[in-house]
Amino acid sequence: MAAPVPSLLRQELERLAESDQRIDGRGRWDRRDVQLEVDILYNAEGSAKVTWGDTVVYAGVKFELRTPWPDRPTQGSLMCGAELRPVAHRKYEPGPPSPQSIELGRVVDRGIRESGCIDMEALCIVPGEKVWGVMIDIHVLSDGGNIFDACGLAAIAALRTAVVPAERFDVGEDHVLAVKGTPVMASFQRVGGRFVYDPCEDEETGGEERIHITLGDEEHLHSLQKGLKGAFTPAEFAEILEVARTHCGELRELVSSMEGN
Amino acid sequence: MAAPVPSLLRQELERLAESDQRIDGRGRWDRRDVQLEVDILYNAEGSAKVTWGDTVVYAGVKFELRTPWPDRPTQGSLMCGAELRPVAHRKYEPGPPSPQSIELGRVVDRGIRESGCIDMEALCIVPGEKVWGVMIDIHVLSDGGNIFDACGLAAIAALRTAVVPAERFDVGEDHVLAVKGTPVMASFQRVGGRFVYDPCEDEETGGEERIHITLGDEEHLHSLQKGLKGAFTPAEFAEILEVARTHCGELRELVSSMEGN
Amino acid sequence: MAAPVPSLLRQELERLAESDQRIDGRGRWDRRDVQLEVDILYNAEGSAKVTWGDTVVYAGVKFELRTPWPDRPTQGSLMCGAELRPVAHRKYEPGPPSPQSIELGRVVDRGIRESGCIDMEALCIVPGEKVWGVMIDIHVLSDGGNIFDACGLAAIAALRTAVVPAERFDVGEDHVLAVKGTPVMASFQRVGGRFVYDPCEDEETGGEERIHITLGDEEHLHSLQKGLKGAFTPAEFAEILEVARTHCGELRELVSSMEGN
Amino acid sequence: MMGGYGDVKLLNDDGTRLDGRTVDEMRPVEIKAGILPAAQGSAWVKHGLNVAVVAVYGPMEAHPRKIQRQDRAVLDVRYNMAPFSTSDRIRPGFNRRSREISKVTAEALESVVLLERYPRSKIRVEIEILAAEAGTRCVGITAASVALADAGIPMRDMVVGIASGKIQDTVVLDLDKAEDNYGQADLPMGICPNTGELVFLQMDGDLSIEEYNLATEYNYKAAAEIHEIMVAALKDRYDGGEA
Amino acid sequence: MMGGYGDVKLLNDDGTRLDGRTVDEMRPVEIKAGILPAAQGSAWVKHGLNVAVVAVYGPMEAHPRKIQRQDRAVLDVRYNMAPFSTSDRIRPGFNRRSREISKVTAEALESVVLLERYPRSKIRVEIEILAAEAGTRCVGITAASVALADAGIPMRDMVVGIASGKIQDTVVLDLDKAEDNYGQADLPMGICPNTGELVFLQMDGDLSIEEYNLATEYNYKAAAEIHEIMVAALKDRYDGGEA
Amino acid sequence: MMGGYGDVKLLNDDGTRLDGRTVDEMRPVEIKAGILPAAQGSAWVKHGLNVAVVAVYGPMEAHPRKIQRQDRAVLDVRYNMAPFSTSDRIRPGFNRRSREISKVTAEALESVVLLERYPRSKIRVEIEILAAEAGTRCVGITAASVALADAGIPMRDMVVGIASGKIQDTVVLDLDKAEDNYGQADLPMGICPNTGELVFLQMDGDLSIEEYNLATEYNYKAAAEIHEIMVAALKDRYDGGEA
Repeated sequence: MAAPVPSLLRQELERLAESDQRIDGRGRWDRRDVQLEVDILYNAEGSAKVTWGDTVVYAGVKFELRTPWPDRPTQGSLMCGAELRPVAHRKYEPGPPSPQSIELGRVVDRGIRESGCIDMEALCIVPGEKVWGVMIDIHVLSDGGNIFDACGLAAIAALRTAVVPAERFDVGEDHVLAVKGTPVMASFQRVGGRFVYDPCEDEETGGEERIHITLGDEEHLHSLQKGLKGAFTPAEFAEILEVARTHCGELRELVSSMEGN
Repeated sequence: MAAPVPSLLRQELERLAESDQRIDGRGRWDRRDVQLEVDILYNAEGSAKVTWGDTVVYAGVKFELRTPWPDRPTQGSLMCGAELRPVAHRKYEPGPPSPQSIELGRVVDRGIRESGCIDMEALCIVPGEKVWGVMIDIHVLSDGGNIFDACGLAAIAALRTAVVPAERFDVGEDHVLAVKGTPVMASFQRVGGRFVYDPCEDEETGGEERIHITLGDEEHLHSLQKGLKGAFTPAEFAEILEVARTHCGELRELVSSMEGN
Repeated sequence: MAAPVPSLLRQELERLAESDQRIDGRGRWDRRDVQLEVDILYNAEGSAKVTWGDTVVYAGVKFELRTPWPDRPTQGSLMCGAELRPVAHRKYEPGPPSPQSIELGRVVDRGIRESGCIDMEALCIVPGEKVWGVMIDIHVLSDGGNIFDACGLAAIAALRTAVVPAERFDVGEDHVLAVKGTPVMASFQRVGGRFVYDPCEDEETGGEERIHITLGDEEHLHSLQKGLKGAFTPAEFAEILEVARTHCGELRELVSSMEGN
Repeated sequence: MMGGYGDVKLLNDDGTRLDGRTVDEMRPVEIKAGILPAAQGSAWVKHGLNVAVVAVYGPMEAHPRKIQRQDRAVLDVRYNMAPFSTSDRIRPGFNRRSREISKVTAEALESVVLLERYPRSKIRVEIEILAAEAGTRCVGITAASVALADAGIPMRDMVVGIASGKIQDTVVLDLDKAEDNYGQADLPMGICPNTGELVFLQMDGDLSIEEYNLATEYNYKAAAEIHEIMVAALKDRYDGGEA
Repeated sequence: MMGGYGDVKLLNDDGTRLDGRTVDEMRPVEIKAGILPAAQGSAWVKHGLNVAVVAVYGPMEAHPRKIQRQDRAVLDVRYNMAPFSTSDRIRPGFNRRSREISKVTAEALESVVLLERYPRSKIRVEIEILAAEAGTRCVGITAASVALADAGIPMRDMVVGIASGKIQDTVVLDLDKAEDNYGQADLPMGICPNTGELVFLQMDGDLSIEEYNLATEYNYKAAAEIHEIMVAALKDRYDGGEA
Repeated sequence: MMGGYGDVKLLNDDGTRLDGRTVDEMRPVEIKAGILPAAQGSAWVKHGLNVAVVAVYGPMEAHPRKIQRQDRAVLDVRYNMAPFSTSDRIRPGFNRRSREISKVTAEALESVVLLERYPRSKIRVEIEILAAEAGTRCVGITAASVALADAGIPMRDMVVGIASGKIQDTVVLDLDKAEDNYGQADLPMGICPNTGELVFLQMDGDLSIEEYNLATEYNYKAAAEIHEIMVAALKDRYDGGEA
């Protein structure tokens, strides 16, 4: 029988919320410390490690030569996968991808893809014959809460520092992958009755619905996802959207500071 | 522990059988009411809905262009699949296809295929290069007993009203699929010691072995299948074969009446 | 709850070991009786049956035409698979291949492959276009202990008597498959504290770690594998390696005696 | 995923859409409740050319026991597209897209079903898409709500599934197939008509905050209309309408 | 599936078949019981060039418990073709054909095994086809009957697997590979030699009712012959013949 | 599998290797313990350009119950290569190679962990290869030992993973990628530095008995060196080094 959500934790979170406090001492819209390293893995054409509080995530980029889809002969392709493997937490079991794992991968993928930051036409080598397939894989090694934002950050940082291995595939000279924008995700969860930004592990355990927002360079929305049981109002959404704008901007600058390293 | 077959139901069925009665009031060789609708689904090139007592089944036909098998360069192909999904009854679980589901699909497939009603040579577009693959998928939405006959009927009705989408594939003009016959299945089950035609749900639950007979236009046998535990004699088979001839004829006329609509 | 290893059996094996005895009466380095039959199965291009004590194993060789790997345009390929199916013993369950089954297949494969007995270049028909793929499948029908050695023997015997079906594939005349050596495996298990050769079923049940050694014609090592929980010293390994040389030589002669039959 | 072909013409010169609808007009919706004899509750929804059928089973014992919740029922929701529901045949079997939609649909319905009434039990919701013409996840949510009501499962509110999107830089309600293929954004929502709350939200493509707000407004307007049709279908069913 | 090539010549001018058999003559059959030391019971059957080996395990505890039947044993039957058993190698692993044959074979054997003697238990029957030359499902059924008897499992009757078919518009007994590939119909049956009942029946192709009756007659005649060989094999085994 | 290309030049004229190492010199090794906050114990090992990260969870309840052992803990070991760890991307999911390595790695660790201290429980060891440059199974074993120690799991000895091999008919220690691709043999071992026992052994390629003995000697020498680095990493961790 699955454990009921620990009611003591939930009560504690509600008590704290009354005085607008959080279990790890942060303010409602505060972010935990984030460290970003890039270009750290042999064999990956781009790589990044994100340490976000107790969460640790690696992303790696690989390229392959493909035949383009018949209806899009001048476009390459992008694949972004995130896996929740049992290494990341006591709670994850081995086996086929769980719905949680699938959702994570698809939400991160949509944030990157829908921002249009990868120019699919620029991945074409010979129209109708040969295009690049770009594959970003994200590996969660330690789940300390808010893996969505950590995965999104690792993915875009790995992409922005990736080198297309054209020489190895005999199709020209190696060159930096062209990336036109920096989509960044901001995630919120209802804890103790109100939304907070960047939930930690305890807040995820004792919280309710989550909202994931991906914003592009011009603060346009590129991806939204509501997860878990719970209902919210349009007014609540408007409030967190404002908070997302600030945090996405800060993290976008962090990614930019990595390039040219 | 799997429930034993309810012995009270079995006793009731035996009691009724003594006076040659059935649990839903029908005579031993009577059929339930059957309604047939065709051409009802967007995106399917042929479609049919069969309402057979409390059983509801949809069938849809799709086409694809294929390369023919090297040893049969002038022949197209036919695939007929039936799925027992959990939508159809409380008793069906999600997961990989059960033996029941596989048997259903294969028995329906053989009835259509072995009758020769689809001329494989007529599905050839360019010998050795391009042929049509015809795919009929049958979806059981409500299992109220005797899904075999309902699936077989939906399949042949969907085929007989299908239009080959040649224009969409750029290989000529759309045209009606050529179907040369109308194979029809008749299923019998041993209930209360003797065979009855068209078992309802209770009769399936409390019955023993089933026999499925597919007859073509000239009353030749095209497919036989005995399912479930139980033994029968050649004389019993001869008797139900006679009954099958009548019912298959009636249902064949029902299918014919749909065409040209 | 999995059964603990039967402690009574283990005690008995330890008691016997004190006086250097074995449960089936053999000496520490003795082999059970081995019978080998070849060319016994219709449809297999090479086949062998090994009866090794209570262990019964069949191997069959099939060929297919393939396109070579782009980086090895003049080489054919070899695939050697062993399956532990539920037919072989009460203890094997149906389902996807167990780690035991995968290890068996891969250890037998490496013994054959790494010995270089199959000349991959000789399997080339048209460089870059057409090569032979050789596939050996091994079927364990009765597991009476030491299936590794029985599978290895069946595999090489089936290969050494295989005929390449070139006529059926329209690429020349049928001819005997060229096999350049006879790799043979010898397996040891720690039983009652010391290693014995060719463990029987009881010794496997009550024993500890196993070591599998494959030796080629010149007594070079081609494959090693330590399996199961347990630790051993280099001196122990040196001792069993000496024993392996004798037994591998004898079995190599048995295989050779089959050819030309 | 949005096609993002800003250059495909999807609006007529008079501002109407290729099928004649205005920007804030939804496709026709038909609903029937109680159409599957074997199910505890069921619904059929035709929305544009989409067809979804939903069966509800339970509450029943939840097994294996490890999925049981001591304080409430679990909702076991499956969204499945029939092989013949799309232009190119879909191979049977769950895929990643179906699993994600099943997950978020389940979470939307959990937000309204009074699960605490049935501790340790399971309620199965089987969503079958028989014909797909853009927007099937929304049609599935609408149909699931009706089927749950038909099964007599108590809910604090219904959920209406509806999407708006963006085509040719213009926000429009309820994308059809061409608009979905060549549009710039899609914003599906699950709206509770009585409380006005959202229990389902996804979005992809490109929307400014102003465009998001307009699309949301269109969705709320349409949800009220669809809700009326849902209620009428349930009335029909219990007034002895066709079963 | 029957090839249905009516134009391939499969009968000689004198009415005999390509391999010299008459229309109602079956291929040679050899049977051995008790050939697998690890099994409770086992059998090897060579029928024409087909080779089937069967192992029987049990009765043993049925687990997981949900497969248990309170009033009887369950038969867990697997029909499997070895990768090297056919002209083109078969990839290992169950496929739809094998699963269907396993199901109907299990049901045939359940009809004769006295399952009620072993409530809550399981009997495993493992059918391995080592060489296939048309008719393997029938050979598997015959071998399974012998292996069950060898294991001492009580049965009310044996089951003999045998098929007739139609080639060049002529009904013939026991199709070989060419006849199966180019024939017009195949009618495999599982016949109880003592009661004369059928516990297994499949058919595909094209048979008139008269042809069906003649094919059935051939099958019954052959079943009696095979039954004698089965009995002899079991006698051999228990009279201290080769084990 | 060894490439066996005896004709690729892998040794310089002065007897050193292409990367400048001598025949009995191993690649640089760096180790950190305690790097994953969510795990009970963890380790990061960089060996040459290989990177392995290991997390240990447990002892925890072993479920389902049928995997429990009454007299000891079970070790549940998974070896997994990240998709981006190799030159050509690896599709996620277990494969046969990973399963074999997981099995023999588990058996190596079971030989040193005091499993009898935790009856009926389970200890999970998750080995993730983030970058692969020949020899990953050995790097994984080394990292797993450190992570188990970091988790406070009692062991009778550590296990050091190290391989020697043969290139251009010469035995050398610790093959790098080119040497692995074009070499003639590979001999990975799991060595207990205190007892001198072997708990892990594989080999493929071609080695005479003399070559085997020399390669073993190299492995033992390197194991002592790596052991010192392992101990230093654990000291670092518990002396308040970086966590």
